[in-house]
Amino acid sequence: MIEPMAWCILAPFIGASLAFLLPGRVWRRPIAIGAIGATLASVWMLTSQVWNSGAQRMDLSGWPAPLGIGLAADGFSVFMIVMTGVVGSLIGAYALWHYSDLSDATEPAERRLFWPLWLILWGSLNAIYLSSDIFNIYVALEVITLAAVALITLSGKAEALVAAMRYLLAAFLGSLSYLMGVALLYATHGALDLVIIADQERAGLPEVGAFALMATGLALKTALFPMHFWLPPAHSKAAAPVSAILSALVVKASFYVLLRLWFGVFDGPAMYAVGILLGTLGSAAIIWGAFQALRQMSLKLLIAHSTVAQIGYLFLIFPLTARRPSGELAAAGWITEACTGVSYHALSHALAKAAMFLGAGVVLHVYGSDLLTNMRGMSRRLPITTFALAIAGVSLMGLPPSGGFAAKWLIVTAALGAGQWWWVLVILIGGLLTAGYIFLMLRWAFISEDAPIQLRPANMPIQLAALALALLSVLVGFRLEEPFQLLVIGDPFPIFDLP
Amino acid sequence: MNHLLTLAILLPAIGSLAVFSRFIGARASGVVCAVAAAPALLLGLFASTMEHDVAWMLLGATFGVDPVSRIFLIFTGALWMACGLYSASTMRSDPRRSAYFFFFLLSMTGNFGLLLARDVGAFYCFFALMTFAAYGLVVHERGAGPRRAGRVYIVMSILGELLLLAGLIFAVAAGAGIDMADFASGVAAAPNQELITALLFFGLGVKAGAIPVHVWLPLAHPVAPTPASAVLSGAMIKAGLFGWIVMLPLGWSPAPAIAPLVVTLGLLGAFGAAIYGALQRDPKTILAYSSVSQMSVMVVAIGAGLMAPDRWPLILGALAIYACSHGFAKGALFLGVAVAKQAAGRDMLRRMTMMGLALAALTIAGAPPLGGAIAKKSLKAAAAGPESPSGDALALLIPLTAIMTTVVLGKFILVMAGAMRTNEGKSAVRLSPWMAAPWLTLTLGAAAAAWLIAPPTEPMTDAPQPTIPSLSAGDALAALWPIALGVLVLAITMRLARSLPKAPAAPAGDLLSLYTLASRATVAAGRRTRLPGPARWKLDFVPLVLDSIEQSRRGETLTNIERAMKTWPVAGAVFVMIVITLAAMIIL
Amino acid sequence: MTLLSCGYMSVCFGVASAAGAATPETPVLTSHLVYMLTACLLFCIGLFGLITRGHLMRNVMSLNVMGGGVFLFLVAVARRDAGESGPDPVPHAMTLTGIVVALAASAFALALARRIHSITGEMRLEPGDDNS
Amino acid sequence: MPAIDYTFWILPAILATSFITGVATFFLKETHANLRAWMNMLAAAVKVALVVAVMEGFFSGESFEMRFSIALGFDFLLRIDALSLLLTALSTALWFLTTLYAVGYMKGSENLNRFFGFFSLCVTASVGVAIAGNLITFFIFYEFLTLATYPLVVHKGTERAVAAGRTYIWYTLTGGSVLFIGIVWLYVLTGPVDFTPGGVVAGLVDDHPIELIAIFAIMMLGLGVKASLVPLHGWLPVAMIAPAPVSALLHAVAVVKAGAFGIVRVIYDVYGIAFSATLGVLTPLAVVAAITIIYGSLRALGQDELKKRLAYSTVSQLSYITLGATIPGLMSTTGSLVHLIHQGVMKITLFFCAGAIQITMGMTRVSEMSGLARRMPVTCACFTIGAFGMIGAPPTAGFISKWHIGVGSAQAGQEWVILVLLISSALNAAYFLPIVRSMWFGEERRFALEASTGAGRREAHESLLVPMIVTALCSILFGLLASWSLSPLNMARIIAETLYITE
Amino acid sequence: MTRHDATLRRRRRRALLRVRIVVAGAGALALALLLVAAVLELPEGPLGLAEEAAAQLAHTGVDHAVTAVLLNYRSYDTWLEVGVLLLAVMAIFALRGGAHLENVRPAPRRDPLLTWLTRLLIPMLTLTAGYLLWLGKFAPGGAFQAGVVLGAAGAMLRLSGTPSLDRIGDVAIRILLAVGFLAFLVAAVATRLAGLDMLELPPGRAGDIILMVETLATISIATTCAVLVMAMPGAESPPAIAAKDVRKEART
Repeated sequence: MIEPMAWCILAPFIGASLAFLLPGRVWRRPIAIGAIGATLASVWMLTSQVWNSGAQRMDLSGWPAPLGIGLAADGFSVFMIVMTGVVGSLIGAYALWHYSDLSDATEPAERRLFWPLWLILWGSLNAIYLSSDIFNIYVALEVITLAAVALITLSGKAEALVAAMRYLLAAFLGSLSYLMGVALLYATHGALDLVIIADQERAGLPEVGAFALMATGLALKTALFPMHFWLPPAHSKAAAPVSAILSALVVKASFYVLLRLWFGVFDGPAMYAVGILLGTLGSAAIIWGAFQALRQMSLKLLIAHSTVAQIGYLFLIFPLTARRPSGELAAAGWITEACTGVSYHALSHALAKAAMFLGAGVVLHVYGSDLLTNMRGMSRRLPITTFALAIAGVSLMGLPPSGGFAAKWLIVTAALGAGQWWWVLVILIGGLLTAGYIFLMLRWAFISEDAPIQLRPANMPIQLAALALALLSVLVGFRLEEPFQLLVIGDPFPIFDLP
Repeated sequence: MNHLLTLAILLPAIGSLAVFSRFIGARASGVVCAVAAAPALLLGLFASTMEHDVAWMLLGATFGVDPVSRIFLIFTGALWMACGLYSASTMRSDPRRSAYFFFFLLSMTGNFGLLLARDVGAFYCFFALMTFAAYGLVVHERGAGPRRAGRVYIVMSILGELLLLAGLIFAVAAGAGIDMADFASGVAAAPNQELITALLFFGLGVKAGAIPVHVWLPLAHPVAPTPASAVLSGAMIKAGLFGWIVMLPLGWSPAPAIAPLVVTLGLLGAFGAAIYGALQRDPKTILAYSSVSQMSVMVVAIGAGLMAPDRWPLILGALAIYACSHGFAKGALFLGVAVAKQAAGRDMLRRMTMMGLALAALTIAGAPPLGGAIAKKSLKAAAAGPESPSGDALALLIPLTAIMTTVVLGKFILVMAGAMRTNEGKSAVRLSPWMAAPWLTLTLGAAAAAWLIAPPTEPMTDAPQPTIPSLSAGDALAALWPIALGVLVLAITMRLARSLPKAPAAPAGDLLSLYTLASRATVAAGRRTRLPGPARWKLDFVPLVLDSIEQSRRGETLTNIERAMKTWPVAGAVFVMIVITLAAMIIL
Repeated sequence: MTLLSCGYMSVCFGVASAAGAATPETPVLTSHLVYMLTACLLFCIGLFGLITRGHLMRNVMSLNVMGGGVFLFLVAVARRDAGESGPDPVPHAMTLTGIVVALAASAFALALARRIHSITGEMRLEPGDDNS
Repeated sequence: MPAIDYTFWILPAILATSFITGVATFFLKETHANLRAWMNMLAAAVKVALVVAVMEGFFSGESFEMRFSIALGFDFLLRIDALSLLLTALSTALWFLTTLYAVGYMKGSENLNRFFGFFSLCVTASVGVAIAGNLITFFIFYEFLTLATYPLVVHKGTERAVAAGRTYIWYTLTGGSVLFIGIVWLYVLTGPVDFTPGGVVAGLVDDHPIELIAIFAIMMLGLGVKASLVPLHGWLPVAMIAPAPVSALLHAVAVVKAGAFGIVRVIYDVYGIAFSATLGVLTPLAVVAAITIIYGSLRALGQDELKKRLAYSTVSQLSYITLGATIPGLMSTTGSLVHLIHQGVMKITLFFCAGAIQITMGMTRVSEMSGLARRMPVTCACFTIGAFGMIGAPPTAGFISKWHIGVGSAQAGQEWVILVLLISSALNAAYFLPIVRSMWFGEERRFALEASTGAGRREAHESLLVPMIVTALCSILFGLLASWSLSPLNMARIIAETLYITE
Repeated sequence: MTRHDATLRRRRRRALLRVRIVVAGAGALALALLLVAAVLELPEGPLGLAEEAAAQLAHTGVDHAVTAVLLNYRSYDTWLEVGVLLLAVMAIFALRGGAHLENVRPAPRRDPLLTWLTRLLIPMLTLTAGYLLWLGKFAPGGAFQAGVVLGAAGAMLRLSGTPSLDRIGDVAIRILLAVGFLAFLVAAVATRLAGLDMLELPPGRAGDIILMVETLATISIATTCAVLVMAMPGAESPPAIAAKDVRKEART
């Protein structure tokens, strides 16, 4: 029978190679739509398979774990794959127009290379979420980095190249330190498979070294606060669909790997102090990112800085699931809330951020520049885009009825349950500052324009793509029952059963 | 009979709405004014005690008539009818007559409503309606005087209403029932009876013109058009009295401690107002002060009733009669002033009006053959009876008030005579029979009232019941000497006044100057002390916070740090630092 | 460079002697230990080179030095776990893959650096970085 | 059983009517003025019909509930109980009137689609607030209300409007997030909490009262912003920059009511009046409410702008509800609940008049309004009725609620409340009567807008007049016919009884 | 900006630089110490997968363990690795704005020594590449080594100016580049459709499949290396030069 796990990786790769081999204009649309369709189908098959028969595992090239590479799909990884699939396909729909011939925003070269790069990126994202081999994760991370940097350079502008270079160097540094960690782990455990390493008892200093290197490398690739320097220019200078892909999806991949290592390999919850450090860095990110976003004058930079802020929320999972030095879990009864809250935040942030970047793309296309001041009276000229930006803003702010609200609700419940009330303060201040810069943006949209300037027409499909994403980020907040059950299949966060 | 009851209230109400919506012309509204009072008068004359429950209205309203309110209905109805008739004719030339008729009818609704109301809610509702509508009458003639009078009137009456509301709230909270029947007993039984009685007394006192809170009366009555001031002085003041009778715990065992205070206030008012009235020059102000003094006499009666609960039915009967006769007389006098103005030209008419005025004045003063004497006698007998606590003191003081009344009214007659002779206030409108008739009826009514109307008897209580009025020779004599003495005193003072240099005219509202000074001082003090905290502090601190964030936008510190972090060496160093700290955290 | 190499030699011997002199069960200076230590030092020297200067070419080269360090470490591990059929093939495969990946990344980095140089005329990212 | 379980679907249907119309209006063309007007009117009528159906269903003993579980911890619950019926009826009826008013008022101004769209969304939110069955659903609609009102506040699009919008957003969002923390903390402490008359917290947890007091304080802070308690009221006068129908329905009725309604819900249905009394949290709240009443009236004295004066009077009037709610006793609770309705009706009349005067005469300042009655007698009459209602003169509805709060507080032995009521009535008179006096008795001045036309009557457009007259009549009839079986007072009494029976 | 400020700024910058070097040095040193300590604590003795790899070697159809690991046990890694190479080329195309190599700089004037040397070396290089490819089965060698050697040949052709890849047109270049990645892709899809685990080579014909895949990989690696050298931006693309002059006077 068709093994959906494999096809989740194969479908995008097939699409990529076809797109690379047949760069002609006539072929581009069918290949793109075909690839997106196939990938979505395989993602759907994988989800139903995992939903019905629990976590899956497949040994590649026939060899069992220690020698061969295993693909494992449990609730959390399927959740991330579904997120990537949904957001990716909608960004793809936007890109279909953005990189098509009717838009004059892109040259022919860009249009030819976008699809191969994006589909390989998509395939390797799925590969990361499925792989349970730390070296394989390294290679997949490298593929993602190169594809992402190549996508940034597509737009060809000078500052995009500089941003891409900075991102490449940072990511290269991160990968190398991750590889050093892998080497150390292999040296201590003699195996590369997550499950095998997890079963072996924890070694001493080498494991510490490995953890320090791998965690910092991945945090650098996830742009945690002090190491976020590369994200704002990279995400704001790239083209709209590319920055949406980067902010919504690529950043989450390295966070996913960090989570896998934290719970699986390094028994993270035992390291209470490290958990608190990561949580503090996350809170600093929330406040710093929001403050920076408040001070930006251009829309895409504002949204990029908001990404830096929102990533801070993700890192709150570490202190919440940590075990106090006295051994018992900090948030004894609330672990499910903490984990599901953070993963839900990842999902709703992906949807909302993608919607905002696509909206910013429409604004850039219609107004010619994304300076906030010349977005005057946008609510009259581009009602749907303003609506999409507003709803996405609502989800980012965590106001009901949105996905962001559900995530914020869960994280705050866990924080209060764990007695670590200071995270609640941070979330409160963060939420308000987010509201600050969202309404800073909306403020200009509502001011009636003084001189009616002549604008390029904005055709409907791209606005609808942004709107669809924004609506999804709100609708996701209405029904959490099923996603919760999906998330806990295969016990991805193995701290539940601990005493 | 029920329809008459509803008609008594609804007719004036619908009339006022019709006038407001210009549904009927000016002439028709005049007729409506005259007719509107009829049902109430008929009710007064013929209705027997009855009760009509209107459950859905306000707090569960009930309307009805009982012996006391019958008497009030009679003279109030008569007064409203007369004044309505009178104003229908005189007001025809007035440019803003529809406004006048509107407020006239609205006040009439209020007045009849509160007389017929048998529950506290309805009473208070119509009381407020009458108060606010009367404002329209007071300020009818535009100009500085009426504006000031209006402002004082509205401020005082609002304070009065608030005190009344507080009293009612405390009473109902303390268990007194909504409807009148068991309201007074509830108040009597209430623990904070003192507070409630005081609140009710002063709340209604504002309307009734009791001493400390009467200052609006001498200001408002003169400036209002004459028929309006006639009604104001005759009927509306009595509403306050009616309120007292119905609400205060009169006739219930524990006598409230403030009873002596009420009596002293009454006496003070009776003498003070009379003296102050004598010093005035404007006839209507003099009449206003005479009303204040007469009302103070009634306050004395109320005080006595509070002090001697068991004698209350006796006092009640006398009080009703006294109020009735005073109502008629005061209405007649006020109309008389206007009639005198109109009749200034022809001496035959002049003589007739002077005669009428004298007759009305004598009724109030209590001259023997007229109704006033009976009223005064019964009042003296009831209030100052042998076994009442301060009976003997009262026995002496009440005749004294009679003297003072004669002095004031004498001064009024003299001033009117003077005015008639010099005919300086001659009004353009010719005296038509339509104007003279109401005045005449009122004067006769004043004289005959005491005789005709049987005092209300309390069927239930076994306390001594008021007897049918009879005037023996001894009584007549007892009534005459105070009048004589009063005339003597007046003559002496007039001669003295001619020799002394012109005494400066005492300002109309005597205590008012005190109050305005006090209020202005508090407001100034309030402003000077710069009300601490919220009032001064604009309290919208949020925009300040916002602006500070806004300014920080221009502040360079944040952007410098961000740019510094972007440089490669710093970023690299940060990376290494974090690796080291993570490792150190685990090892240590 | 000479200063660097003799400094390095002294460090090796210091460590070896420390290892030797230390408590008996610490590993005696076997050959693969030397390579591992060198690999670690290489890694740190590359890191040091990377984070002190902002010149793009210098950064790419330091990254390759770091990469070299890691690959040396892997080969040393393979050496340590060598069975009778020769060294452990998995680290070797990992090294090979790592080298190819490093090649691709460096090629792209160099192309990007040249493009930036051709556009901006400088070989650095931020005016703030000194590109000595 | 009918095919669809109508008790389940009627509540979302009520929400849906205005929600769908709102969204549909967005997609209309700007020029379809009458289509848009008719659509909104129709939706309002349908909603009124549905509410009436629910009302008579409720009185005949049916229970309406729609439960939909969002996540393991909390579910989205719409439920009709007596208390929610009160506010739903108010919001729906007043929306119907205000839509009619808005159609007349906004004729000719631009981007009306956006205006009417968000207008219906706001009503959805305010009805949602009313029929929310538990704290979380209440919070969802509470925040949705903030978002839906922002575009209306900044509707004019001028710099000042947007600045006002910013202040409005900062106040309400801060309040919202503080309330959020309170709700979550309560959820962590007591598990999912539904509104049950007589309060649910008492039974669940009695070992850490300090936390419960802290939660109560936080919630009051959050709700206080919308209920404009003193330090948090700054946004209300600022939001007066919005067009008149907005300030009428929203800032006088829907938004502020959400805050007051929230406070009533928390006190009665979450904590329970008895438990809160034992916790001792009620008196400080009562003191704050009293200070707001006095402070609001004091500030209103100094305002020359009519709408600002009305705004400050809303600030003070609203705290009657809070004051009444904090006093344990059947009468005071009835008073506070019935004031919820009365204040809404009276205040909306005043705002309608203010809007009509602004549109017809171009006058916004009180000093300009002398002698207005001759030109706009009907508007001035309605304004006078409203003003007397505010003062609490008897025939109007204001008197009834003041009476009940007064008697209730006297029964509960808190005499100082009556003093506060009196002072505030005096202050109300001090800032309303001069306006009424200058309208009716002031001498006529040349009017700004209509320089040309002569002295004749120049009444506002009838679509402005009809709603104004209806609400003015209501504010009188609610007072006059207070003891009638279907009057709001009676409904409030029934609710109060349910709240006290379970104690 | 007066000279004084300039010198001041330069002195300050040098001071800042010195601080940074010290900090970086300390950080790197600490990391070194950490790593050294970690290495010293590494467990001793054979730990890895040497034995299992050797034991299963028979089934992989290849004799040399490393090639077995690379192309059988962990062929998925190698596939992604070839994908990385393909990505690098795509990135370069993205940088140059298009895959066509036509506007590569025209061949320099013919240099007799160079032409002679190329004529001699090219055949030898291809021969060694072939040998290395075949050697992979028994000894260290295989696709990557062969590919690089062949790539060097391509580079040499490029440097010596003799036309090579830039003549064969865009589509051909794309196919040559992608053939390695496609090989693995086809293998994966085939094994999937055949019901085996992805990339599971049937023991019987594993050897030939590996050889075939290796040859295709070599071709694509060689082309990638050659194209990387040829298509390096900045070498020729005229628009870039114009931008540089603009930059120059902006700076002076």
